[in-house]
This record gives sequence, C-alpha cells and structure tokens, in this order.
Amino acid sequence: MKLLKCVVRPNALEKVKEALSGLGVMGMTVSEVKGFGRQKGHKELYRGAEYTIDFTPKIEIEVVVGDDLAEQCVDAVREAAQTGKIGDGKIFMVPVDEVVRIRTGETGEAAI
Amino acid sequence: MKLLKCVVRPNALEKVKEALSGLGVMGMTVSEVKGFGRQKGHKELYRGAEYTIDFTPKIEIEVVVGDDLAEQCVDAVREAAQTGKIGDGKIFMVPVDEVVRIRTGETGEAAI
Amino acid sequence: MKLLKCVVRPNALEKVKEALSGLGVMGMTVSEVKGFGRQKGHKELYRGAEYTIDFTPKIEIEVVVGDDLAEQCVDAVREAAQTGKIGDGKIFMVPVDEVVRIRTGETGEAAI
Amino acid sequence: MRGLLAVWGSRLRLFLGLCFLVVPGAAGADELNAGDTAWMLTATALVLFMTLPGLALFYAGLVRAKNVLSVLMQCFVSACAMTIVWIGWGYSMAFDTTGMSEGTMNLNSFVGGLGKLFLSGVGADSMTGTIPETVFITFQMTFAIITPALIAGAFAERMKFSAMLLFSVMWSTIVYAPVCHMAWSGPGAFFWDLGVLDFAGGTVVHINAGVAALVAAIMIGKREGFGQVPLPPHSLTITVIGASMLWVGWFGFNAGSALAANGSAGMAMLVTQVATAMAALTWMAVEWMKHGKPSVLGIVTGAVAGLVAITPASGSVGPMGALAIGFVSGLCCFWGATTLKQKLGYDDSLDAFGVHGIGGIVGAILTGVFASESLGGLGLAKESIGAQLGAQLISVTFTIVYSGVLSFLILKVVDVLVGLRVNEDEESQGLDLALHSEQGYNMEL
Amino acid sequence: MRGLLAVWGSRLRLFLGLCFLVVPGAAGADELNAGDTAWMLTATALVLFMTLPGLALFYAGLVRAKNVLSVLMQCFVSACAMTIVWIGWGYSMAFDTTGMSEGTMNLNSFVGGLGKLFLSGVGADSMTGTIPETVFITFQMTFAIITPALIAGAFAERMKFSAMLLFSVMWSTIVYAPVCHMAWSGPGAFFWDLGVLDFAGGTVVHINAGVAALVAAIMIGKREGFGQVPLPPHSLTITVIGASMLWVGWFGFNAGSALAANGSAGMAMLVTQVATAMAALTWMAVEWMKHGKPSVLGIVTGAVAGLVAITPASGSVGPMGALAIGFVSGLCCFWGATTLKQKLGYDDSLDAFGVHGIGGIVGAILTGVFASESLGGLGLAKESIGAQLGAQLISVTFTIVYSGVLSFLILKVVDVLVGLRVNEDEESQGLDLALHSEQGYNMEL
Amino acid sequence: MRGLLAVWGSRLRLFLGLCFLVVPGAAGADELNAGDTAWMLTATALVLFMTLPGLALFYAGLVRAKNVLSVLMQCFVSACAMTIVWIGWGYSMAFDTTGMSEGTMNLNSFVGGLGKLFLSGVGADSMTGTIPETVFITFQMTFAIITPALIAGAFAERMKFSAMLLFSVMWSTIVYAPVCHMAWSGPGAFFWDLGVLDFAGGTVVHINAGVAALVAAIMIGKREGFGQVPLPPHSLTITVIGASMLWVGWFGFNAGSALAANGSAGMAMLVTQVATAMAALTWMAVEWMKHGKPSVLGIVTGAVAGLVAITPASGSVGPMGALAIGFVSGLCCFWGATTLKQKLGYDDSLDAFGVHGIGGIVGAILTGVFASESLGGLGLAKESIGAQLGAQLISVTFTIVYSGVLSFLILKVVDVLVGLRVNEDEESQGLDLALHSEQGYNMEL
Ligand SMILES: Nc1ncnc2c1ncn2[C@@H]1O[C@H](COP(=O)(O)OP(=O)(O)O)[C@@H](O)[C@H]1O
Ligand SMILES: Nc1ncnc2c1ncn2[C@@H]1O[C@H](COP(=O)(O)OP(=O)(O)O)[C@@H](O)[C@H]1O
Ligand SMILES: Nc1ncnc2c1ncn2[C@@H]1O[C@H](COP(=O)(O)OP(=O)(O)O)[C@@H](O)[C@H]1O
Repeated sequence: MKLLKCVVRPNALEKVKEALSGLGVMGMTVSEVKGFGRQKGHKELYRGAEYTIDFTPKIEIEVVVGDDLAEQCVDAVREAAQTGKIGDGKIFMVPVDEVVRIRTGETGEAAI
Repeated sequence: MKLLKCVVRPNALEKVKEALSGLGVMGMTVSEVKGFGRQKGHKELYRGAEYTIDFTPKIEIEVVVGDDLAEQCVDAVREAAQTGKIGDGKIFMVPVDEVVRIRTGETGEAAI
Repeated sequence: MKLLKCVVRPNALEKVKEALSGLGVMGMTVSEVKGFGRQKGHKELYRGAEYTIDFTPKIEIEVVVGDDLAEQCVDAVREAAQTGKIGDGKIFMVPVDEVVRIRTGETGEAAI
Repeated sequence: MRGLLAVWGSRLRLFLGLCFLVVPGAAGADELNAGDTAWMLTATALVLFMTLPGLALFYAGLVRAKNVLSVLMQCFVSACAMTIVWIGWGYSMAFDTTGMSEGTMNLNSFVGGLGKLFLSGVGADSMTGTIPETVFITFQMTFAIITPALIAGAFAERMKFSAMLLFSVMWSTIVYAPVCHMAWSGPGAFFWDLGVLDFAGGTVVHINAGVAALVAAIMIGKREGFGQVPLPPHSLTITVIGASMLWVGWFGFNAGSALAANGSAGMAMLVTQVATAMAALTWMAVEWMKHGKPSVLGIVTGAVAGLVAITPASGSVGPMGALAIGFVSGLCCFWGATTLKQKLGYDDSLDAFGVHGIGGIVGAILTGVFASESLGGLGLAKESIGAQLGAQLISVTFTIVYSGVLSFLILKVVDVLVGLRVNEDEESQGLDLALHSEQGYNMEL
Repeated sequence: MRGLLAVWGSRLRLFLGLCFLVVPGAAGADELNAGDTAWMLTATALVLFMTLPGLALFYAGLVRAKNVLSVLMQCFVSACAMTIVWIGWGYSMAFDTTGMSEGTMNLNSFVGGLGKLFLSGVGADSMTGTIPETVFITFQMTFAIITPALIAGAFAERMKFSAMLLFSVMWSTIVYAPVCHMAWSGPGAFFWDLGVLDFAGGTVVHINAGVAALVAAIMIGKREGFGQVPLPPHSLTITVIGASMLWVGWFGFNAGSALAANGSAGMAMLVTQVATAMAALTWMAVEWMKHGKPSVLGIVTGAVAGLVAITPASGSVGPMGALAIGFVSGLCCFWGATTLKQKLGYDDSLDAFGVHGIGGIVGAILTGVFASESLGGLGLAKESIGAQLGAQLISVTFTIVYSGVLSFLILKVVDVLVGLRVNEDEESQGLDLALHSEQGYNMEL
Repeated sequence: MRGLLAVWGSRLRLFLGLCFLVVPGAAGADELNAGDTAWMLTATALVLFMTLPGLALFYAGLVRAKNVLSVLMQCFVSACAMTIVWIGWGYSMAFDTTGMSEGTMNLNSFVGGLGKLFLSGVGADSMTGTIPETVFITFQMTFAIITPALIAGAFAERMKFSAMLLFSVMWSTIVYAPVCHMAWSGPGAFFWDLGVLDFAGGTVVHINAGVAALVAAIMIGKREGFGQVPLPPHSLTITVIGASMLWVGWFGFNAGSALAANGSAGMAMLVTQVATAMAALTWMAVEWMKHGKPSVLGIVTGAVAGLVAITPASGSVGPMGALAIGFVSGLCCFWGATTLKQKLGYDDSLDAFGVHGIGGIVGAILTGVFASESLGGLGLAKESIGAQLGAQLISVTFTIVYSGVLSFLILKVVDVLVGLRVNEDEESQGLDLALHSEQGYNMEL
C-alpha cells in the first residue's frame, strides 16, 4: 500500500476529493499547511514595517491506497489540482507497511 | 523503526496518549486534521443556504517506535481509540530509515 | 528520495528554512503541531481549576530531498534547530517511492 | 388639502420628531434645553456606535476570514469620508431651507440650498429647536455615515476599495442628501408636504440603501463560487456582537429622532424594543418550522429586520402596532433573504437588500396603517389610513426609482473611472492581502 | 412601627431611588424632566448593552468553541422573549399597584394586578415620576431581560435550547415578576413594607438568579468530562470584552436605578466604580497569594463580583462602604467559585451561583450595615443596623426559598415537557452544530 | 497681565470647560442641572468605555496571540488600581484647591492639598458647578484611568505585570495628579494662570503619557526579535473594534469636558468628529501614496491620531480648525510612528509615543493657533496667537520635561524593587502563560 501526500492549493481540495472518490477511494485525511517553494509569497505592511511572508497556504491531502490504485490516484490528483501556474504543489508517494481500521481491527487493503 | 500515523477521534487523544505512555513510548506529535470517510459529516445552514460538510474533525497522532514495539503500539492505540462506531479512524504504519534527536545528535532507536 | 519530517521549536523555523535553502532545497511544507515528550508542558488555571497541559507547540517541517542530499539536510536542520535544551525535537527520515510535480507532471528528483 | 394640513400642523411637529426645526430665523429664538441636549449628544454617540463598530462587525463576521478587514475598512472609511462630505456640502444640501415654502413644489422641494456649505454661519450657540445646531449636524451626520455603509453588504468580498470609496462619496451627495432633504427638511419639502411619515429613516436610510444595494449586487456580479461551494460566515460570534450593538445603538437612531428627551423619545424606544424582539422571534420560529432548527444567524437577522421596519414607524405607533410590524417584517425579510434571493439568483452577499430594502418597505407601508389612533398609534398625518398609505406609497415608489436609477448611473461612472471589481487572483487571495497588505488574523504564537 | 415609617418616609424616597413613584393617579401629575429622561433613556440602553452583547460575551468566551453560539443564542433569545413577556404581563405583574396599601399584607403584596396587561392605558404622555412611563417600562424590561440570562451560565454547554427558552419564560413570569413586585412596587409590597433596602436589584436580580442557577446546575447534572478533562475557556479575550461591557453598562443599572439624573445617581455611579475596583483587586490579590500568579479571568470575575455586591447598596452607601463591600465580596465570591464549588461538586459551568448568588447575598447583608450614616452611608431605612439587618435577612431568605423551590418545580415541568438536556452525541458534537446547524468559527480562507 | 486676565476671565470659563468650578464654598451654591448631570453620567460611562474595553482591545489586537491577555490585564488592572488611587489621594492632589490664589505661584500651583483624601467631605449633595461632585470625581477618575493605560503600549509584550502595576500607581500619583492640577484646578494653578488652553487633556493626558511611554520603551529595551522577525498584530479585527470604541467613547472625553450639556459640548463633539475623520483620511492617503495600498491599521491609527490632537482644542476651535488639526496630526503621527521610530530605533511596541506623544504636541500647539476667532475658533485665552502659542509651548515643554524625568526615576525605582522585564524564556513562551497561567485562545472543539 502507498501513502500519497498531496500538497495542493486550498481551492483544489473539492476537486481532488471528487476525483479520488471517483476512483473508489473511500477516505482521506486533510490538513492545513504552509508551503514554501518557487511560488513567491506576499508582503504585509503594519505601520511602516514591511514583512515578506514566504509561505503560502496549502492543503495537504493524505490518502492511503492499494498498490494497484496508486498510479491512477496520482494521475487523478494531478489532473484535478493542476492549473499550470507555479505553486500547484506535489505528490509524494510513501510506502506503507500496514493499515489497521480501528473500528474493526481489519488490516491490509481491507482496512483502507 | 516505524512511524505510526494514527487518525482518531478528538476525544480519544487522551486515552491513546496514556496507552502509548503505558508501553514506554516517550514522545509523540499531534496535529488537528479533517477526516473524510464512511462517517458522514454534518449540515450547516446560513440564511437559507444549506452546506453539507463532508469532513469531520480528527486528530492525527504520529509516533515513531522501534520495530519490536510497533505491533504492541498498534494494538494499544486500537484499544484506546475504539468505540465500534463508524469513524473510529485508522492506523498507518510507515517504515522509517533513520531518527535523529536534534538536541544530542543521537540516532536510531536511542533517539526516539 | 527521502522525506524528512523535522519536528522543531516554533522559533527555529526561520533558521531551518534558511539552512535548507542554503543547501539548495527549493521547497518545504510546514504545519503546526503539538508535541509530547520529555519536555514538560505547562499549567493553566481557570477559577481554581488547574489543568496540566502536556503538549508544547512545535513546528513540523516536511521536506523531500534526493538520497544524496539527505544526510546533509539532516545535519543542517540539526545545527539550525539545536539549542541543547530538552524539547529541541527530532528528525524522522522516511523513504519516498516517487515524487510528482503537479504543475508539469515531472517525476523523480526533477520534481522536487 | 392645504386647509387640512394647517389643522394638524401642530400635531405633525410631534409626529415628525421636530425634524423641521431647522427653520432659519425661528431657530435662533429657541432656548437650549440641557436635558434634550444631553440625550442628543448621547444619541449621536449611539448612532455612530451603530456603524463603528456595530455594522462593521455585523458584516465582518459574515464574510470569509480573508476578507474581514476589507469590510471593516469600508465601514471605517465611510465614517471618515461621509463626515467630510457632510460638513462640506451634504448638510447644506439636506437641511438648508432656502427657497422652501409650504405647499410650493420647486427645486428646493428636492434638494437644499448651498447656504450652509462648510457649515458657514454655524457657531457654538446656533440652535436647532432646543439643542445646539452642532449637535443636530453631528446627529444627522451619523445617519449619513451609516447609510452608504449599509450598501457595502451587497458587494462584499469583491469590490475594489477605491470604487467603493468613490461610489460612497458620489452616492451620499447625489442620492442620500436629496432624499434626506425631501423627507426631513420641513414645510416645502416633497415628502413633507405630502404628509409622509418617516420618523427615523425607513425611506431615507433603509429603502434608499437597500435599493442601491440590489442594483450594486446585480451590476458587480456574483462572487466566485457562489452557489457552488460554501461561502460560510467566518465568525458568527463577531456577527452577534455587531447585531447586539446595532440593537443598542438603534435606540439613539429612533429615540434620538425625537430630537428631545420627551414622551415621543420614550415611546420610540419602547416600540423599537418590541418590534425588534418580535421580528427576531418570528424569524426564529419560521426557521425552526422550516428547517427544524433555530439558528443564531437567523435570530439576529430577524432582529435587524425588526429594527429596520420599526424605524419609520417609531414616532407614530404604539406597542401593539410595533408587535404587528415586528411580526410582518420578520416574515417578509426571511422571505427576502432566502426565497426571493434564491429565486432571482443575484448575490447580495450580506442581504443588504433582503433585510434593509424589504424591511424598509414593509415598515414604511405599515407605518401608514398602525399610526392610526384606532390601532393604538399616535395619530396619522393625513385624514385616513387610505390617504396615509397613499402618501407612504408615493414616497416609497419615488425612493425606489430615484435610488435605483441614480445608483445605477453612479456605478457606471465609477466602473469607467476605476473599475468596480477586483480581478480573479485578488478575489481568490482575499481582499485583505490583495488590497490592504494585511491579514485579519495571525494566530501563531 | 408605622409611626416610625412616617418619620423617615421622605428619606426613603431618596434611598429607594424613587422606585415607588408608580403610584397611579399621583403619577400623572408629575411634570416631565428632560434631564432625568435623558439619563433614563441612556441608562436603559446601557442595561440592554449589559446583556447584548455584554453578558453574552462574558459567558460565550468561557465555553468551548463548539458551544459558543449556543450561549450567545440563549442571551439573545432572552432579550427577545422577555421583551414580549414584559409588555404582555410581566410589567403588570410587577408594577401594577391595584389593591396595595401601605402596611397591609395581602395577595397584592406579592404580585401586581392585571390592570396593565399588554400595557393597556400606557401612552406617550403617561408618566412615572419625572420620566415617561414608556421609559420606566423599558428600563425595567432590561432588568427582566438580564436576570434569566444570568441563570444560563449554570447549565451552559448541555441544556436544550427549547428547554432553556421555556424555562426562561416561565421563570420570569412566576419568579422574577413577583419578587420584583415585592421589592420595588411601593407601599404595600412585602419587602417594601419591611423596609428592605435593595436599590438596584441585589435580591431581585442576583440572589434570585443565582439560586435558580444553583438548582439548575444540580438538576441538569455535570458536563461530560467535568473534573476529568480540561474544559477551558475558548477565548478569554471575548470574556474580557464582555466583563468590560458589564462594568460600563452597570452604571446604567445602578445609577439608573435612581430614576433621575441627581445626586443619588452620582453617588451610585461612584460607589459602583469603587466597589468593583476593590473586589477585582481583592480577587487578584488572593489568587496571586494562593496560586502564585494573578489571572485575567480572576480579575474580571472579581470585578463582576463587586458589581453584583454593590448593586443593592448603591443607593445607600458611601465610598468607604463601597470599599468594604468590594473587599468582602471579592473574598467571598472567590471562595464560592473555587472552594465551595469544588467541595460540593456541582457543575455550575460559568459560576452563576458562585458569583451572582454569593455576591448578591453578601451585598444584601452588607447594605444593612454600611447604609448607616455612622459608617459613611446615606442612612438606614430602619431604626438601627440590627433592625435593618433583620429586614435584609428576611428578604434574602425569602428569595432564596422562593426562587429555589419554584425554579425546581419549573425545571421539573420543563423536563417533562421537552427534556432538559441534550443527548451525549449532541453534547460531544457541540451544541452549535447539534442545535443550531452553525459553527462559531470558520477560519479557513 | 493680571488686568487682562480679568477682562477675558468670563470667557475663559467657557473655554476651559468650567473645569475650575471646584472652587470650595462657591461650589455648594450652584444648583443641580439634571440635563448637565445626565450628560456627565453618560460621558463618564463613555470615557470608562474608552479604556474598558476600547483601549484594551486596540492594544490587544496589535500584540501576538501569546501576549493578548497580558495587555488586557494591564488595562483592566489600571482601571481598578487607579480607581483606588483616585479616591484615596489622586483626586485630592489634583483638585483640592487649598492654598491657591489667582496669580500667585506657590507649591499649590503645582499640586493640590490633602483636604479631600479618601473623599472626605464629599456627599451625595456636594456640587461641582451644576453637577454632583460625585459625578465630577468619577468623570475625572476615568481620565486618571486611561492615562497610565496608554503608556502600556510602549512596553507591551515584555514588561513584568508587577512592575507595570507598581509603575502605574507611582506614576499616576507623582506625575498625573500634579499635571492635572496645574492645568485644570482653576485660578492659581500653573498652566491655568499662564492662560494655557487644554480643554480635554492634550497635555495632561496625551503628552504626559506619550513621553512616559517613550522613556519606558527606551529603558526596557526592544522585544526579542524586533527588527529581525515579523511581530505582526495577531488580530486587526480586534484592533478595529477597539479603535471604534475609542472614537465613540472620545465624545465623552471631549464633549464631556464641557461639564455640561451645552453649546460648548456640542461644538466639541462636532470638531472631534471632523478632526478624527480628517486625520484618518490623511493617514490613509499618505500610506496609499507611499506604499501603494491603504491599510486598515493605517486608517484606524490615523483616527486615533486625530482624536488625540483635537483633544486640547475641542473647546476652542471651529470645524475648519478641526480640519486643519486633523490634517496636520495625520501627517505628523504617520511620520512619528513610521519614520521617526525607525530612525531612532527604539521599540515603542504599539506607538504610544508616536501617536499620543506626537499627536498631543501637535494638538497643543495648533490649539494656540486655531482657537483664534480670525481662524474660525471660539477665541484665544490670550491677546494674540503669538502669546497663546507661547503659553502652549511652555506647558508642552514643562510637561515633556516633568513627565520625562519623573518617569525615568520611577522606572529606575521599580527596576530596583521588582525588575522591569520578564526573562527570555517567559518572553518567548508569551506573557499570558508565563505571568497569568492562561491562554487567550483555545480553539479546540
Ligand atoms: N522538496 C519539497 N518538500 C516538501 N514540500 C515541497 C517541496 N517542494 C515543494 N513543496 C511543496 O509544494 C508547494 C508548491 O511548490 P512550488 O515550488 O511553489 O511550486 P511547483 O510545485 O509548482 O513547482 C510548496 O508550497 C510546498 O508546500
Ligand atoms: N484511505 C484513507 N487514507 C487516509 N485516511 C483515511 C482513509 N480512510 C479513512 N481515513 C481517515 O480515517 C477516518 C475514519 O474513516 P471512516 O471511513 O469514516 O471510518 P472507519 O475508519 O470507522 O471505517 C477518516 O475520517 C479519515 O480521516
Ligand atoms: N517517538 C516520537 N514520535 C514522534 N514524535 C516524537 C517522538 N518523540 C518525541 N517526539 C517529538 O519531539 C518533540 C521533542 O521531544 P522531547 O522528548 O520533548 O525532547 P528531545 O527531543 O529534546 O529529547 C516532542 O514534543 C514531539 O513532538
């Protein structure tokens, strides 16, 4: 199984969620993060003191899927989150040894 | 070593923390996340505009443990976080290549 | 490729960011987390009700780098985030199978 | 009809809250009443409080966190810019009575003269009725401040700041000051001579602003994502604070419109309280029945609807009339802010039209009914409910058309000059950062 | 004792803030004083401000973020529902003086008649003393609004909204209006004839609400997790805003209870300020000594304790008496909200009893001491401190028993009708979503 | 010069807002005016509202989230402690007129006697002019409260709570009360006899506090990270709420300084509004031109700058003078809070000096210009603008030196006694947890 960590723009969340659901993915876990990268940040100004904020708000979607579905999911996320402008984000694929569903104790792909 | 990513209900945090401590785990890292899954979300209503919010608040506990302790920890978390109702969450076990304690520079299991 | 999960003190973020940038790292993803560990938390008191809060605010910096750069990055983070006092945090190194840049579809090290 | 007017002339003074005491010559003769002055100083502070921070918070809580400051900024700049407009020319255009004569329709029935430009001739001892003219000027100024600020609810989260500022200055000059003049400047003014009852500004303030809001919402177009993704309020806590301040401040608005600390002010305060409570409970009940749950946003919006609707009536109706007005306005504004808006599909972001426009119209009309002594009111200005309703309808219709057409034209001009709307990137980034280089919240420790 | 009463009769008028001027017949004869009316219009706005948004925020900041709206909603609906109750029957039950006669104990010593149902007979020119009756009605209404809202602090975070609403309506009818009548409706009323001093409502408002709160807290049971997991305030910032507004608004409460802009009002304002400051500093000092640090929640709670305790005394004591009352109430309420609550183990979520109940009792008793001219007060209503204390104790005890028993019965009835408490899932989800389908905060951009 | 003084003596009474009516003996003879009293009760509430929650929020929004409570706490404790100081000895030191005689310079030209310690001799019927002395005492107390609270802006986010408290008590005793006495206690007082115009406290409050703030900022040193990492406001929403409340409350400050509900109060309110609006717009315009965008923090800071600058002038200038004062203060305070601060490199965290110090100086000087009838003012106190400017400059310079030197000495003493600054760990953890064991926000559900 694979854990896909998808860092995307905040307003892409809805689309990515739907794209993954379309592939039969039943669950995911989302968190608000701040991204630093090629995309430049913004300036803030408070009584003459200028701050450059390098971070831009991003959403990280973590989703664990079976090995067979992983590639498809990557493509789906990419399609849903792509605008072509700098700052679209990344997908990191990390190996997962085991998954447990807390409610039932099921493990492996059955637990996803 | 293994990284256990445990997505649980917010009010399970306390119990999970104690369960892990009970096994000798000395540290963990916690973040607030939003979960999407079989558990259904809720409705919000603002001046006649109805929103369905699919996400439910969850807590993600990340804990890195030695290989030998991993199984025990999974069981402990499962026991502490289980209510039997949909939405109890998951445990994802991810391999870890190396751990470093920043303060001392120790590495490996000694650093956990 | 490796995913470095660096849990550090909030006020170390700026330095760590600069240290990594110095090594040519182009991006990273940051989130606010609560850490539990050897460092003790604090007390809060509300109308005679005393709460012990075990968690301390931490920052988790996730950065994916090529295998060759991983060691150097670990050292750089360690140096930037070290104060020598309990609570400096950890670095967890996790293997990454694949990286995709959403904007261009590039994969592998080129995508980082 | 002139003869009849004479008959109830003295009553009318009471009904219209002595608003026409700005009669030059006669004014200076009145003696200062410290009690009346004390109340009007307070009422002025209360009405300013309605805008800053009242309305600012009511609106600010309803937008997304990335636009909170832009809304606060619009209300704040309104307070500043309208102050200058008012002392510069607004007050003169609204309350200078040169050329007016009871029963004569001329240009000065519609707009005041320029005799008081930059408050020329106003000193510390100038009087308006029993209070210093300075207090009257400042009290009326607070009305001129809140009215354009109300409109801002319609185009929240997408209008350029420069456009909003330009629009407000032009609108308050060309729309607000004349309508204010027609209603409140005394014998010879258009609405006044018609015998229209508008104690505290149902027409002048709420219909006027509500209609402009509708026009603006349609012209500027919907917010990105409207109807597709949730655009929920970022902090109803803040909205409740704002609504509460509006309620309290409205005592200054309505009871202050008596321009004195007397029985008329007392009754205005009582009926304001009653109508507000009733409208809030009505909205709550309807929502509870329709959606199964009463909501906080519902009950506070209902309260504002009641406040709006009782405004024109607050010098003319009794507590039972207030109950009725509260009930009807609760129903109608609920319909306006939910059903009507959804049906017509415009994006009046914060329901400036649904609440102020609809509420103002309901109030103006029902004032013509419940002012009748037979219904517990303090008396009509005209011979019958029918005749009064006629006068009310004329003023309502006139204001809708006048404000509608001119707001449209002003927006067209502003669009040409600076453009109305921010671009897509700015809208998605949020107006706070895009227009003001600031963030509303920065909760890191 | 009748003879003695006559002797100090005229003084008493001053002490009790002219509250009994609602004597029919005589009332109409008084002439309107614009200064008094100006102050009472303002005081009314200030007391409404205490509930909306004052108390609403004070309480809302203290609950968890998931329940913030439920608390705001309870305060808001209180303001609305009590308004209707008050004009419907509450005012009549409290202030109609039919059948009352000084020194005669009959049914009307405990509750007013029904002669003023739906404000029948009240017009814009009806007078209460030197102010319009409409102003008196609205001023008193704001007291009727805040009292049930205070109780809500006891059952926060777990009571059904419907239950709270039903309870409030019944309680204000059956408990508040009668106790208000006994204290403030003039000669012939129970407390009045006893010579009880309760200038602004220590007994009527605070003991009354505090005891009901204690009963409610016990009956509804503890919050899930109480005593096991932290249930910390979600925003002390909001609580401080609320406390500050309570402080400022309380000037209307206490100095307004003089019903005039006179020396009595001035002294009431001064002693209110002094007692509040002293109680706040006392709480701070005790906490600093006991826990090593002074806390914000501590100092603001101390301030509220002082405000509560000076309430009954504000027309009777001098600045030095106020210092003493502030000091003692700071101590006692600290003990009530910390030690006592922990010992007895009930979950009075926001310390409605610990602060208002205890503070009200302390204030009512000490009024009987520091009103004495020998202690810098403005004079007792009875011949000696002992006698005055006796009267005070009777009223305190009576109110505790009356409010305690009836609150219990009303809650039982409400429990049968709609159930008092939300279910476990609703409580853990939070009342905002569960009962109102809304969230207090939505900080995503 | 004595002869001249006599000539304009009666005018001066008007200009200086009747502040010197505290002449013993004569005072008791005046009759209570209910209208004046009504306004002054209200004004007192408004000025308290400026500190709690106004200033508290204005400042609290500007600090980081980890220090929000520490700022609220400082403002709150100021309100409490200054109340006790004021009734204990402050009022006596400021307004006891023993030993004063017009034209005679002696110790009592600089500080009041001790005849009113613990308000001895003050009863419910003591009078100050046409209002109860209790009201005058409380009104002036609110000024004594806000002044040390203003200083807290300079050392926010790093001062020990104990040090702040100690400093405030000493400062208000040794610095505030005497300067207040020199300006407002009547014939025989230092500034008074010079013919200085300071209607509502430009010198007494703002220069006094602003200079102390500068000294404190320099002595306590910069915040950790100042100039290196961003230290942005944690909630401009809160700051805007606070600024709005300051604006509204300032009507009490300035118009209340007339001590009556009269034409002087009316004009004070009007010019306050005008100068504030103008200064806000000026700041906005400058920022817009200089940085390309107008900011919320900018416009509200500009408003406060205008409020500060019009304070001394509010009884002496007309609307056009107010426009000018607003414009100049907007410019100068912008320069003070941005350029000057950066150049000199001190860390006046919340610009207490940049806004109150600079604004106060600008206002005090311009009062000497625009009070002239030739410039639309209400009249100078001295024979010419030049002479008036001389008097103004003397009072400004004296106050700068007096406050500067004594603030320095007091801070030295406090440093020895308890230490001024928290340690590094406490500063980085945040003062809320470190000093008060509390957190401002706890948003978990
Ligand atoms: N090496 C990295 N490790 C972790 N996160 C990264 C890395 N590089 C980029 N990111 C994340 O991806 C986001 C987008 O990256 P950026 O370089 O701005 O644009 P793009 O992906 O279009 O090249 C960043 O904001 C950051 O959150
Ligand atoms: N495939 C997945 N990848 C990542 N997180 C998941 C996945 N499936 C579920 N989750 C997380 O687990 C939570 C609980 O899942 P859900 O399907 O609602 O209930 P259950 O685990 O009881 O079957 C979700 O809210 C989500 O945060
Ligand atoms: N086993 C672990 N798994 C995940 N996170 C950990 C673990 N141990 C420590 N941490 C994180 O590292 C932080 C610092 O650890 P702590 O034990 O307090 O100090 P130190 O790293 O100096 O020994 C913790 O607050 C926690 O966020």
